[in-house]
Amino acid sequence: MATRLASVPVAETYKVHARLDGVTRIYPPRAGHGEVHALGPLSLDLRAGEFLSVVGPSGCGKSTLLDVLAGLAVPSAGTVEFEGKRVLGEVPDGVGVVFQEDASFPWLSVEDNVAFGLRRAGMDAAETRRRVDFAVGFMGLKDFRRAYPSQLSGGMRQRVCIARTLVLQPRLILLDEPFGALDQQTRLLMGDELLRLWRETGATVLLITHALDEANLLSDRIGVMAARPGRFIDIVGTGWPRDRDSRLAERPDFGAVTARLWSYLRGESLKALQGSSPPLGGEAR
Amino acid sequence: MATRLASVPVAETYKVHARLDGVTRIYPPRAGHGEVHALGPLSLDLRAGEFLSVVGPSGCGKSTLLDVLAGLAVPSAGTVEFEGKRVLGEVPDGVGVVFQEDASFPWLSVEDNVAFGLRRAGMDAAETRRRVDFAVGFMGLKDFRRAYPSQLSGGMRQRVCIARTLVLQPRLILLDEPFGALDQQTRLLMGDELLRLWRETGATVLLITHALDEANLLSDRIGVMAARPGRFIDIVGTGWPRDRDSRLAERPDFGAVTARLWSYLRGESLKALQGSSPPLGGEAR
Amino acid sequence: MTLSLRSLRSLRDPILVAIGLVTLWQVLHQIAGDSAVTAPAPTLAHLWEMVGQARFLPHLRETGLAFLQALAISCIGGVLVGVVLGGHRLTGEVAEPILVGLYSVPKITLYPVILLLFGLGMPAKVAFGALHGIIPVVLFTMNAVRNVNRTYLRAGRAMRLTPAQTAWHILVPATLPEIFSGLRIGFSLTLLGTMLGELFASQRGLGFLLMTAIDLHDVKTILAIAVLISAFAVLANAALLAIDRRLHRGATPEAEKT
Amino acid sequence: MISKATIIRTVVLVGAVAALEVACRTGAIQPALVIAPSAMVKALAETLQSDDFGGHVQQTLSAVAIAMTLAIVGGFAIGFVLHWIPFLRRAFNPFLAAYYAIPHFAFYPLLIVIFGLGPAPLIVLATLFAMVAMIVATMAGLDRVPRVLLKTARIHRLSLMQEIWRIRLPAAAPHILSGLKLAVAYSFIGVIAGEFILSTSGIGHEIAYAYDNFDNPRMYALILFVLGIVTTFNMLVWTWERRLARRRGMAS
Amino acid sequence: EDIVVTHYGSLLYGVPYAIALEKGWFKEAGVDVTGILTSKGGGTSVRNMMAGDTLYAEVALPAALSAIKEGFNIKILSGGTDGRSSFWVTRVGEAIDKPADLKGKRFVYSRPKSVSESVTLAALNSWNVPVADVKMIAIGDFGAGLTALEHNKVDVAIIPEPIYSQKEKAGVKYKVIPWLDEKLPAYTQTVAIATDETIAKRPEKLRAVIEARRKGVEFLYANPKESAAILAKAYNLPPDVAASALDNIIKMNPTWWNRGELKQPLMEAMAEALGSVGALQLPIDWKAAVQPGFEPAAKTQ
Ligand SMILES: Nc1ncnc2c1ncn2[C@@H]1O[C@H](COP(=O)(O)OP(=O)(O)OP(=O)(O)O)[C@@H](O)[C@H]1O
Ligand SMILES: Nc1ncnc2c1ncn2[C@@H]1O[C@H](COP(=O)(O)OP(=O)(O)OP(=O)(O)O)[C@@H](O)[C@H]1O
Ligand SMILES: [Mg+2]
Ligand SMILES: [Mg+2]
Repeated sequence: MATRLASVPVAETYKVHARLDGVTRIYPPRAGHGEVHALGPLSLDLRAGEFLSVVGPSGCGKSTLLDVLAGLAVPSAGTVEFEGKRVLGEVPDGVGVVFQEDASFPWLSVEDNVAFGLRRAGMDAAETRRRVDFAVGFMGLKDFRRAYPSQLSGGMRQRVCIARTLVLQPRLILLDEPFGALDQQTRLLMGDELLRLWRETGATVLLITHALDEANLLSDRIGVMAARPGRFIDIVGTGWPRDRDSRLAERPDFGAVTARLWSYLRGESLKALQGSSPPLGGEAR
Repeated sequence: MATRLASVPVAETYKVHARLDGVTRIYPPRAGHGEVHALGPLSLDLRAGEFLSVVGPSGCGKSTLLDVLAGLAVPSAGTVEFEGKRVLGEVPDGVGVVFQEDASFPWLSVEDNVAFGLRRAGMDAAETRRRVDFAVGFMGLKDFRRAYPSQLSGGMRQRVCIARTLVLQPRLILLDEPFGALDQQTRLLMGDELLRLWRETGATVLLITHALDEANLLSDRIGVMAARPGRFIDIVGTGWPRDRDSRLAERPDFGAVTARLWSYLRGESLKALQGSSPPLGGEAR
Repeated sequence: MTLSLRSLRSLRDPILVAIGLVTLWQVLHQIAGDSAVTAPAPTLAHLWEMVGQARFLPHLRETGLAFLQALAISCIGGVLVGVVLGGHRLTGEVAEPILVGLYSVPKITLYPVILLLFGLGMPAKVAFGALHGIIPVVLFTMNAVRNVNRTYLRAGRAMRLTPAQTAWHILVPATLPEIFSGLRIGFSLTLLGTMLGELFASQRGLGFLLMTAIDLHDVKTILAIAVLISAFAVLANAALLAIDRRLHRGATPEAEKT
Repeated sequence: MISKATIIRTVVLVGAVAALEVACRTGAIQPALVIAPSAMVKALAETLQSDDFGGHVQQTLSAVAIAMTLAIVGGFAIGFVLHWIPFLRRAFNPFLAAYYAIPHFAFYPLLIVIFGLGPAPLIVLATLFAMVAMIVATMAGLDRVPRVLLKTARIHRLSLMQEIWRIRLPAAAPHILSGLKLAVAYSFIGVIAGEFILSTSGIGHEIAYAYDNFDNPRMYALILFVLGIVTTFNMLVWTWERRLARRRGMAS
Repeated sequence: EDIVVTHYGSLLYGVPYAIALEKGWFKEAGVDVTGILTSKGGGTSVRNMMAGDTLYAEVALPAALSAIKEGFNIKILSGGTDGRSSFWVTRVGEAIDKPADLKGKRFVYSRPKSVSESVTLAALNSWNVPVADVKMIAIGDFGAGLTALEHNKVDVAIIPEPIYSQKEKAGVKYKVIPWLDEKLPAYTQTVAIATDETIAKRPEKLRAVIEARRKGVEFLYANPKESAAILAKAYNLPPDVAASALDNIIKMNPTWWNRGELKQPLMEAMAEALGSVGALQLPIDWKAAVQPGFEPAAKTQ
């Protein structure tokens, strides 16, 4: 994909591409349940051009973190900045998001779904067509370009949403378990493509994932979140070369990082399953 | 969970618990797209009390297979049998299904969601309560029992659906990527619990999953599906002892099975991504 | 505490609107004069006096009785028919165009046919009321049922629900907001229909009073009756809304403020 | 290709019409009340040829068209505003559907004062009548728009109009349909019933006139005519709905 | 038994029935009238009588004639009301004092081809005012007509009793144009009808109703005061309005309530008026329309 997409160098312009500062998010009490302290306080500097993954137990606040970072939810406390400007209840230009839920538009065909953002942005028809063709093919949806989401499998719908975001060439890409409904092989292929795209466009990527080796393989840094309220226990730097792909998994030191993530998470997941966890001290930047 | 659930021995009564015979499923042409040959022809004997996983590239027809087996979809050709009786457009008694999509009822609280099937089946209140309490706790939703699905994270909603099916103690459990939205650690814990339940109730389990080592770890046999139209390339027997848990992954021969699955799938996923695959010969029983 | 504050607020806003409507009424009165709209104060006084009279009660009872029966038919029948038409595709496709087509014909013109079927009197009024009210309920229910998330229905089938159980435990709760929208419109139209029935041939009932008032050009009484009916409909609507909110309180997240 | 439903529906309708025909011909139903369908058709043919008929039809249909357009567009807009501003919604919600209970025909004198003599009061009445259902359905439909789609809209930084037009409207469309169907029905009912009571021309008046003059053939012919036009309109909505449904996998 | 009386409860056609009901004369005559159904005039009254299996109805003559003309199985039995009973009014201060003033004025009537239209045309004709010189506006009903009059959207309207008295008591002033219909011939307004079936099967009941009504009419003229009280009660009118309404009608037309005789010339006058505007096809086959033998016996005093 990257071969055909113009590159948008980010790294030179900003050192810190996005910054979360003392962010918390508390859902107000509602029918059946009291207030939920879902996130934070948490601080994070997302460096320009880096690939950061976030892992953590189910329900720990990863999706909430993404919402706050994208400007989709207002933090209960703390501030969010993107490219030096405060994010205040509006999604800044240059941010692309793939949600955890299926967000394909059921009333649009696959290609219209993918072209959606381009058309709204006023991209000319020829370029739109070129990019859509490329993305549809790349996502393995060529046979289904005129089909509607109701005719697709779960994984295919997810791919439609990924394509719809990537054709826009965002400078900050936020991905919430984008490969959750894909088989491992497809995941790997997509992961490699994502890496290539990242390298060639210089975009900053934040990826929420459940697969630890995927996080390991793709990332410069991996934030490990504690059970709710979500905060970073640690942010693990991998030190992999920028020019990596899935063959990285064969390196002997690869396993060590995964193992470290494992050991962090073992306790947290158990805690999350067993109910309200006591507040944790660890917070990392 | 199993500790408190009465066991339903299936193995003695039936040798073949469910049978698919020459099943195909073709979706009729519809708006935007022609007909889709999603599945088969495919035959499968699901042995009583076995744990069978199905892996395959995205869009290959796994969910379709599950629909047909459960009686939720009528095959375009071929027959389906469960416990010796033909399955004809109706879900037979004793079959439990967890769907790939979020099927939690937004108008019910977590505990009412879990109790739903029991109440409809006329289970008495005390027993319902007992089972629901257990399942809710076991799924790590104790703090959220009165919450509504809109207040839960993606993974939490998925756990609600798993609980809702398991409290019914089905004799044949069909699971479509039930752990897709769960982090790896939680997956492992749930997997172990599922194994225990399976052992103690003697139920037959068919699990669709994307995680190959999960398939390997949990299963007696693993069906590997080819790209659409979905058929089995091979059904790999693992030969693991019935009395297994996640520590199995440490065995030296564990990796070999995963590797074998990998090698099967590599080609298929690529094929699936690249568009209409030529019909494949392999079909296994 | 917070709860009572919130319910106070939910009362306050409609009351503001009501005050606005009365003001509008006064303005209209200033523009149009007594022969078209009487002023609010004397009209309300007249209404008070009317309701106080003993001869008013039988009229009220007559209309009330007819209305309640018609309402029962509209609501129960409407939801049942709506669920069936929405849930069973073929039935829906066969019946919907016929129903909607017949409904779109101004019902006054069907009056002779109603008379033919039900004769003069209570049954005709009930039929006329139900005829007006049932279709909105059917349409809203049917459309909502058609658009119910398929996964819920699949889950129901997987739990071997009977059609009745599916209808009652999945289709109805999943479509409750739409059903209530239909019920609210159906409620009001049933009331209107019942009165229209009385308008044509009657010797008792609010419709009868209204008709004599129109004949006599007794604007004050016309308005008084209209106000009475509207107030009743508004209160009933508010009650339906409150029930609706309670029934699906967890299901829809309140709009998030950003 | 004719669908199974169409066939069954045709059979049902033909059966009903035939039963009515037989009942009328055998005298089970007096011609004073209902006339035989064949007689209705014959009368309709005659009515269509009468020279002043075109004027009535034109008057009624243009009033209906105006009312329908205003009601659908305005109803959606108002429904959207009420949905958008919770305060307004809380305030107006109880009054909306209650509107239907008001005996509006009692207010003709007022309408005449405000809108004068002519088609305007009729159009106002019909518009209001049709619009309320549209408003209620719009609000119900907008409540149903999945939140993740709204988030997607914000990610794409859509303007308010774009968001309404590109996301909320299509996402709510299947739910708004119940309001749309009622709006179509009520535009007709409003105009024709208004003409029936108030006006001195238009189809509604013609029906009333035939009614008062015991001209049953003409009355039923006109009702049949209305039924035909209304059905045509409904079929348009219906076809559109089916197309929506097919795309979304609701029908097969 | 139920009977139908057009506009019962609002317009004054029903006064004799109210009196008869109050005095128990229906029972006395051998019919137990339990309810008097009202209806909004026009064809509705006739249709209601037929569909509701009601014994008897007093309806507008034009409606009865149309129904019979269209082949409905009903017959005219006896007379109801004849002649003028309404006021022609304009706004106070409007200069309509002589026939020449009518030129260019706007006349309101209820519906095309209705009694009000035919009467208006006949009145204009009687003063040799060409229809082309005035504007005729149809508006639906009296109430709307009055509103339109007040808001200067029309110039001449017809007000029947008891609306006139009621408006007068409420302080609304109109300018009456008494001379306008002076030269009009008298015409029948309402008549009693019944279905052929009832006439064949239960003629004695019909006679009883007609007899009780006759007594009511005679009482009405003999005791206007007491009648006004009964009217006020039955119609829920203020006593003074009821009294003034009765008074006005008796003053204007001392024979409005007819004892029950059918007055052929007056019926024909109405038929002609209707025929002149095309509301009725002439000629009428009176033999087929009228069922003889139901008119009350000659005066019993
Ligand atoms: N709209 C909401 N209202 C109330 N509570 C909410 C809401 N959304 C999420 N929560 C709560 O916030 C917490 C964090 O949710 P979030 O969706 O961020 O988790 P997550 O880390 O994405 O989990 P998963 O991996 O399962 O998707 C959960 O405990 C959830 O119950
Ligand atoms: N309702 C439908 N109408 C038409 N085609 C459909 C429908 N549902 C599924 N398909 C097609 O059938 C094929 C198999 O779909 P299915 O959902 O069974 O795949 P899957 O193996 O479960 O994929 P995934 O892993 O992505 O969930 C896909 O190519 C899909 O496009
Ligand atoms: Mg999440
Ligand atoms: Mg699937």
